[in-house]
Amino acid sequence: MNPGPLSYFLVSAFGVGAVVSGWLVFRTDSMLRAAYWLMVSFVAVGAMLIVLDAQFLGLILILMMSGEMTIMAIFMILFMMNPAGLNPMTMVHQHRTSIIAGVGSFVVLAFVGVVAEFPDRPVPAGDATVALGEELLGRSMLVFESAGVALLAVMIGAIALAAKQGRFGDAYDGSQEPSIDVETEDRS
Amino acid sequence: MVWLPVLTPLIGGAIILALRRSQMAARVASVLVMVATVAAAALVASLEATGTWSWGGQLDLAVSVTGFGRTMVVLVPVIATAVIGFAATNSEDDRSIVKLLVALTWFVAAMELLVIAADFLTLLIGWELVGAASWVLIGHEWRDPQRPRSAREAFVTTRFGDLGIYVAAGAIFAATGSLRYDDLAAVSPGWLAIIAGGLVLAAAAKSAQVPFSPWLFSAMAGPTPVSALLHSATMVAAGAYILIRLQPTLSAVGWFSPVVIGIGLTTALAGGMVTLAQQDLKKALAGSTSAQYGLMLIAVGAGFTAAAAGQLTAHALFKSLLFLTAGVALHASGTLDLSKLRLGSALPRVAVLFGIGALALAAVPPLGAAFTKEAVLAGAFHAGIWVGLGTAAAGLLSTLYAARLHMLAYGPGPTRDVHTPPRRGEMVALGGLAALTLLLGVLWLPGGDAILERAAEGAILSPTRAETILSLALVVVGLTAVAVAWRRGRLVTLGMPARTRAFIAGWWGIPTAARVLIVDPVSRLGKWLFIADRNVLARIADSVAAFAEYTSRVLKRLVERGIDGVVWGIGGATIQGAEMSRLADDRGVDGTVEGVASGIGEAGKQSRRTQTGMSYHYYTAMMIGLVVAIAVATLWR
Amino acid sequence: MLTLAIVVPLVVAAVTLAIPKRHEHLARPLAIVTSFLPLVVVAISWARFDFSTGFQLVESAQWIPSLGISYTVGVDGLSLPLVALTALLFTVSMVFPFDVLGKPRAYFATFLFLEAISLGVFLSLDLILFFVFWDLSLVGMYFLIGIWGHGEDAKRSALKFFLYTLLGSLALLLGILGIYLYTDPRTFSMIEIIDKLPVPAGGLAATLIFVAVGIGFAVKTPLVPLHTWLPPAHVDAPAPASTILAGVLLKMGTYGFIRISLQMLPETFQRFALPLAILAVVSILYGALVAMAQTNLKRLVAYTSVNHMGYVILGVAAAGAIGLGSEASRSIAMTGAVVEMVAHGLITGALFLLSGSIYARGKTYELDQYGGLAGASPRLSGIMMLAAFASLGLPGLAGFVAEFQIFAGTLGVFPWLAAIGLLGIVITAALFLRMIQQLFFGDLPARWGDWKDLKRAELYALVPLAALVVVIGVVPQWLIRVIDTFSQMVARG
Amino acid sequence: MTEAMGQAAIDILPVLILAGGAILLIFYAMFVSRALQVWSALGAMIVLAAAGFAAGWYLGDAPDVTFFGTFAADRAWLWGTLIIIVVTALTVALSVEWFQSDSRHGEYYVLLLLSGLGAVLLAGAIDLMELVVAMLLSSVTGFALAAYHRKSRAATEAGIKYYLIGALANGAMVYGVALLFGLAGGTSFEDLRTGLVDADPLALIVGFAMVAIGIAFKLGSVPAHQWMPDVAQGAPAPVAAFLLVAGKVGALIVLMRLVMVLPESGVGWRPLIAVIAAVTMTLGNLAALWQDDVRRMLGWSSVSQTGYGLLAVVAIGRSDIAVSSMLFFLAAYAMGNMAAFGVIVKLRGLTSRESFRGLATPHPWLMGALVVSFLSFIGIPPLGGFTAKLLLMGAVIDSGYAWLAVLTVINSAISLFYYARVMGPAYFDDAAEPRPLMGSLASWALGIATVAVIAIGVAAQPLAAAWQALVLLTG
Amino acid sequence: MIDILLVVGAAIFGIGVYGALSQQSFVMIMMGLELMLNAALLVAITFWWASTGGNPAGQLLVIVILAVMAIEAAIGFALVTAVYRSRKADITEKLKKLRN
Repeated sequence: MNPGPLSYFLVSAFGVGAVVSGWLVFRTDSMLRAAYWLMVSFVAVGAMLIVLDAQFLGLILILMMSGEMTIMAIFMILFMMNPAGLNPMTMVHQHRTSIIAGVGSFVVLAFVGVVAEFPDRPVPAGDATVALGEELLGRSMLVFESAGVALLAVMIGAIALAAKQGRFGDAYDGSQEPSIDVETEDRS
Repeated sequence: MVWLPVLTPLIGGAIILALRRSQMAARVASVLVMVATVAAAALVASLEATGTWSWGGQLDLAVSVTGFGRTMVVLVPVIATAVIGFAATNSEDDRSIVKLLVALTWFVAAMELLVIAADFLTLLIGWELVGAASWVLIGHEWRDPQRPRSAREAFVTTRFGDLGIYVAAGAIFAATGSLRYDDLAAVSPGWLAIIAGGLVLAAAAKSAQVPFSPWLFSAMAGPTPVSALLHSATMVAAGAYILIRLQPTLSAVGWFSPVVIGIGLTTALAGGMVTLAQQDLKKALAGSTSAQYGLMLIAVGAGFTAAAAGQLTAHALFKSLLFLTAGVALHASGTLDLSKLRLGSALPRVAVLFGIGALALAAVPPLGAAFTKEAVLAGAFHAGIWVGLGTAAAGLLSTLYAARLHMLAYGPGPTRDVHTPPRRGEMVALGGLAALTLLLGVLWLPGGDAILERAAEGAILSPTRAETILSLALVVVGLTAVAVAWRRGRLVTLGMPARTRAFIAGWWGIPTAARVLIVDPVSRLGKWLFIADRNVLARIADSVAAFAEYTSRVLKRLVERGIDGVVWGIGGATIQGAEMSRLADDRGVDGTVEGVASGIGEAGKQSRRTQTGMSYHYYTAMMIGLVVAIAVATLWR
Repeated sequence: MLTLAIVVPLVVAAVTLAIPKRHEHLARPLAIVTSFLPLVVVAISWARFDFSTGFQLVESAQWIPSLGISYTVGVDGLSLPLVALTALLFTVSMVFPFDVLGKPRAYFATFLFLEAISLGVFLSLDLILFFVFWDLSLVGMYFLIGIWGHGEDAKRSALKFFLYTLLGSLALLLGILGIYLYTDPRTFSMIEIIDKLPVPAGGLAATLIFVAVGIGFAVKTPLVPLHTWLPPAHVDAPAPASTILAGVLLKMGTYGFIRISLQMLPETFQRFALPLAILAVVSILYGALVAMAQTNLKRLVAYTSVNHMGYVILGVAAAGAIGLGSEASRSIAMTGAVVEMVAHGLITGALFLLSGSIYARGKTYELDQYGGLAGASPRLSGIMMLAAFASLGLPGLAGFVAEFQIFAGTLGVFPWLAAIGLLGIVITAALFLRMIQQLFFGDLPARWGDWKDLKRAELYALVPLAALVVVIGVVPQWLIRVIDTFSQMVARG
Repeated sequence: MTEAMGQAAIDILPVLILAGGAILLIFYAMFVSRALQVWSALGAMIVLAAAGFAAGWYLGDAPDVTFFGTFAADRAWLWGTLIIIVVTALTVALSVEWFQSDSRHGEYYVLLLLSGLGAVLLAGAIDLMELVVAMLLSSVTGFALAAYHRKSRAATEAGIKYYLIGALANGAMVYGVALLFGLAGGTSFEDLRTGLVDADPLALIVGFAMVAIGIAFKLGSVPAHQWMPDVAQGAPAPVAAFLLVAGKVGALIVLMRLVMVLPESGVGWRPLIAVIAAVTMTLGNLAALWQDDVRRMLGWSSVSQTGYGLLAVVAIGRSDIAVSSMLFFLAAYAMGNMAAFGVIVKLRGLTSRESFRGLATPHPWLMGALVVSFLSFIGIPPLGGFTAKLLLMGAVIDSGYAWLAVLTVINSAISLFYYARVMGPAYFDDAAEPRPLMGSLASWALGIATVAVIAIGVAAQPLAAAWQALVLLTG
Repeated sequence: MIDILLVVGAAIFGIGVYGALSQQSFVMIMMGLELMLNAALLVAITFWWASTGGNPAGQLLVIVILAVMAIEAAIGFALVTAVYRSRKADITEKLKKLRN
């Protein structure tokens, strides 16, 4: 399949957008803005997916990430010490090392992407979403189910960790190691 | 049967020990045991018995009573009877007497085993047991810290010689797979040389030849009967005995004869002068023992073992007599200093007995000792004119010191009263020995040569007329010289400067040399090695551990602080260094100090800051790990 | 039957631990009585010993057949004397009175455990079984030294002992694995390996395996310079543990040299015989010289162990040098080495027990603190002198029988080394005589005025050892004949 | 399709039982009163017993590759599953009293079951996506479990640090999976085997290295090992015991399966794993050397144990004892770890080295169990750890990596040092006061684990026979 | 085309790594991690599109990555909340109880 020039343009444009917005995540002053730049990056990637004939997945990604980032924003406003996550802030450490690591990762992976030979077997024309559905309920059933169990597990785990109140009152009540010195405890 | 001469004193010793509650019984028993031993020995000697005792495997203890052994096996208990008899009656109520008697008895057993041994293992057993027994005997008075030390010196010196037997035994075993004397004949020349070397070493050490002679001085720390026994037919005799016994085979080794003669002649001359110069009666006698054994070695080296055997027998008799009488002198006057004794007037009968011994020592005919000495001289001349002349000189020396000793110890003198006159039993023992010494004069009778040759199963050479005249002349010269010196009152000092005399009397400085060259270096080496062991070897292990500890501490910091911390640390140090040099530039020396101080403070802060153990360091480590993994997987395929 | 000797002490050890607190005084009699069982087993084995074959009284059971691991025990001319020695030393060490610091159950249980383990080392005929017992002996000894040792340093010494010997034993394990991987079908059976010699001779692999097991055994033996764990372990260990350590555990190293290095890798051993013999001579002289510089009684005896183990290794090296010297020489060297193992066990065992007696009375091992004890304690002095003389190789005592054979054999194989090694005999003589002199002769210091002679219980432990030392010195036939069956086989190559 | 699906579902019956049981249990925990929450433990036990029974049942006739080539329900997997189930069951037993005070602990058992399920899925995964998902399930539950003591600073800190490392590792792994997918054209291991033969080596190496990071995290090997000491120290003690072991079982098996399909000419995985093993065991040991916190020390020692376990991976395909050595290692290590942490649980979380002084006198049995587990870690025969180390070293020597065996030996000796720093004072110091203890359920758990440690060494034959000819299927 | 996509993916991944390593706030770190996953997602779909003949597994892989994102975000938030409640800390520097 030979992508047309439009595809090239779109992919390049969204690609630049995804990278730039990703970069801005860590360049902005406010956590809230960071969250929105992250969302932009995701949306750009989602758009690239759509260009690459994976419309279904692209849309899912855009929808999901919009939702997630909204939650993240709310979360920050609700919980974090940086009130409303709106105040300007830069909180970084080991900056040099991080830049080296980031650039290094980029260089290595880009090198792999550009230099390495990958098989040339483009996607055949057809409804990719149908193929996905068949895969999902066929060969990769187990993967799908496992992912479902994982989602269940994370729900249980997240609630267990984050809930402040449980059915039995304060969720934090007694959630600690047993006292090593029982007698002291009895006396007190 | 053949074991009787060993078993009798061995079991007898145990009986004496069992009787220790009654001193009297023990004393009597000890003499009886010795008499029984003499009887047993005589019986065995007449039967020429042999026997073996298997130790399993390839080890058999073989014994046989043959050759000179027949004489020796009897001679040892005979002299021991006298000595033990002397010892049993000599001391008053003394609880340790039993121990002494038992040790003496067992000592005889060990010596008898040595004498009847027919293979190197048995020989070695007897040889070492004799040494160990001598340690017990010399160190008898153990409460005095000096005596055990002397005993140790004596034992260690002779044990060094024992190594020779070990080597000889190993060599014959390697060569033939057997340890028997009989198989020596089958040994190849190379191994035989090693065996000969080992035996000569062992014999030289045991018979107190140069350079081992000084141990005899240490042996003087023992009680008198011990010295008497040690220096006559036992212990010292072992060296000469084994050479006499094995000379026929060993002489096949080219260097055997010259080396043995050389050792013997050197010792005879050096020892003679030591004796002459000695101021202490017992030590003088000890020196003369070395010298006399030197004469025997000359005879062995020359090939006339019968002469050596004869000399050994004669010497055993008169030397035990001399030692015991020296003991009487010590008891009587409380000293052995030759310048203070002169007990002739106080103890005339003892003086006569001592005189008999001294005459024998001086080789005055018609005593047996004179006969054997002339045989030795003849043999020496046979070996070479210079050997002969040297031996003659040694003979002159023996005449000189014998006469000197007699004059100084038991010559007429001012001493009238003595603390402890000899007891009757002691006198009997002395008399017996003197009688035997005199009895040996029978050798002068026609056929004396033949008796010796038969007794020793070896050769003897009759002296030529010239040799006889020479030796008699030397005896006369010697006696005259002593008489002159006596007259002039210079017998004690011999007209020599005191230091020279002390040097010679102290065995030509050999003990000092041995201490400086061997004993001290070895013990210092031991100390050094110990220090090295503690401080180096043990530390190596410790330092490996310490290194691991250090690495782990560094790592512990690293893993928690993150690899990043190192980079920071190095970077920080570089910056600090640059900063410091700048400051130094700006503000001179003061600034440098300030810079250092602030640098250290900053470094401390820096390290505190980096010692956080934060999760982002985990991240850094992971990324580095990823890179390294890629590198490894790429490079090492 | 041999299995009984291992299992019963183990079971009784567990039982001992389970004794109720108020009956804990029963632990000692129970342990002592139990320890007689291995002695009986040894006696029966000795009586039934078949001189015409090698391994005998073999008992075998499957253990992990999938990996070629089996439970196999048996004896031959090499192991039977060592088993006997082990059984005897454990009995006397338990009989010997010792302050168990209020933990009699744990103490005697540990001892019985260690006895079973040590017997197992010498009895096992499977490499893994051997290694199992080998390593457990370290554990047992670690706790013995750590809990009942004296001085603050005891823990350190215990750890040092454990660490050092564990490293050695792990090297040994690598070697064992190396041998195992060459067997086909895979097996750890000693009998089969000795029979088939699976490791190809002359290769790098054989060398590496030899070096690995060699390190393991050299640490345990110990050969200079791997001996540094020994002196602190001995000084801080309680007297009965020292006895076991010197008498039994060191023998495991030399036993291993014979059983594994020599018997399983004969060609390689032959190539390395000379270096090994040199190391042995170094150990002989080094141990003797360093012992001479000691002022501490126990340390002195410990270093003489280094010296004596050097004799053993010298004999073993000579025995394994196939092609050098005569068969008779090699055979007698091997016999001597094994007799030395037994003799050293008895003698040094006695010496350590006696140092324990002295320490119990004087609370110090420093020689210059003592003097003139001969008068105050004739029995102590007598046995000590006997042991010392046996140790320095006096004829009529066990040490001589061993050393003579070692040197007589080695002289035919490595004449120069044997001659140099002989110097050790003189040095040990000097140092033991000095020790005797310092302890027993001279004047009794005033503060030892109420010095007591050996008690009856101490005599019960010491007299059998002393008696055996004399018996082996005078009538060693019964021992040498058993060993000789083995020596001749090894010497034949 | 449906029929095949049904058959496949039956093939992984233990998985279904665990998942279904967990779901039932969450309903129970959601609706019963607080007093009845504790019975969740019993429920979990029943589920585990059923799953274990199912796994045991299948041992006779293993279904092998199922679910269209995404899952290998072979014998090795069944054995791995059994080990995980036993570990989980022991953890449940250790947890009952420990979590009693927590107002909500029903969910805890559910998470535990799901975490065990994650490890089980990991052990059988022969598809990269299944690998990712199983890893995720196992990790995500692990994060929650580690931080389960919400009130405890240490536990929450351990949880988030665990999470951060896990998330980064997962990120890298997912990227690596994408790369491998691109190279091979598929995600199943069978695809990898055929597709990677001529693959571009550079991309292959980078892709594998990134996947390996993810697996290394689960294994606790360098460079993603740092969570182990933190979790060991900070997480609730029963959870720490569980987390150090369960993931390792799944990850080690799946790593073995993965490397088996890689072309050895394209990526030097064998030396790479060897280096990782060497660094891991050495680093873990050295870092453990001076720890004064016994739990943290156990965490570091667990790092070094991972290093030993990797030896089996180095030997796979070259030595016929690689698989059995791995299973012996997993079983022995799992039981030793459960015993050691069991002792700590029994001592109510006692962790400072100082507090172990002289404990042997008041608590001989507890210290005895501790010593057994420590000696097993060192590799003293006849304990399980010895058998494992014997086989591991045999396998690497067999594979031409004798230097790794030598390094293992040196490390074992070093490890003695820090174990002795706990054992020594416990026995050699003066008797301490008795400590308050947990109840009898913990005793049972640690007793069983201790006996198992001994049994794996002494009665190794059944296991050795069962594991001797085991092969790992990859599709 | 595939080059562009892979370089973009690499760039996003690199930025993610940078963020994860450099940020102090947990939430910001999580953003970095999400970016890394984002990159993986892009790469996966790239290969699906260009190199695997449209193997539907590629699409599924994207879904799997989406699940990973969601799950990690969820548990991450929960943990941050828990830490914040127990420690009043939301940056890594404040968590240093667990160390040697």
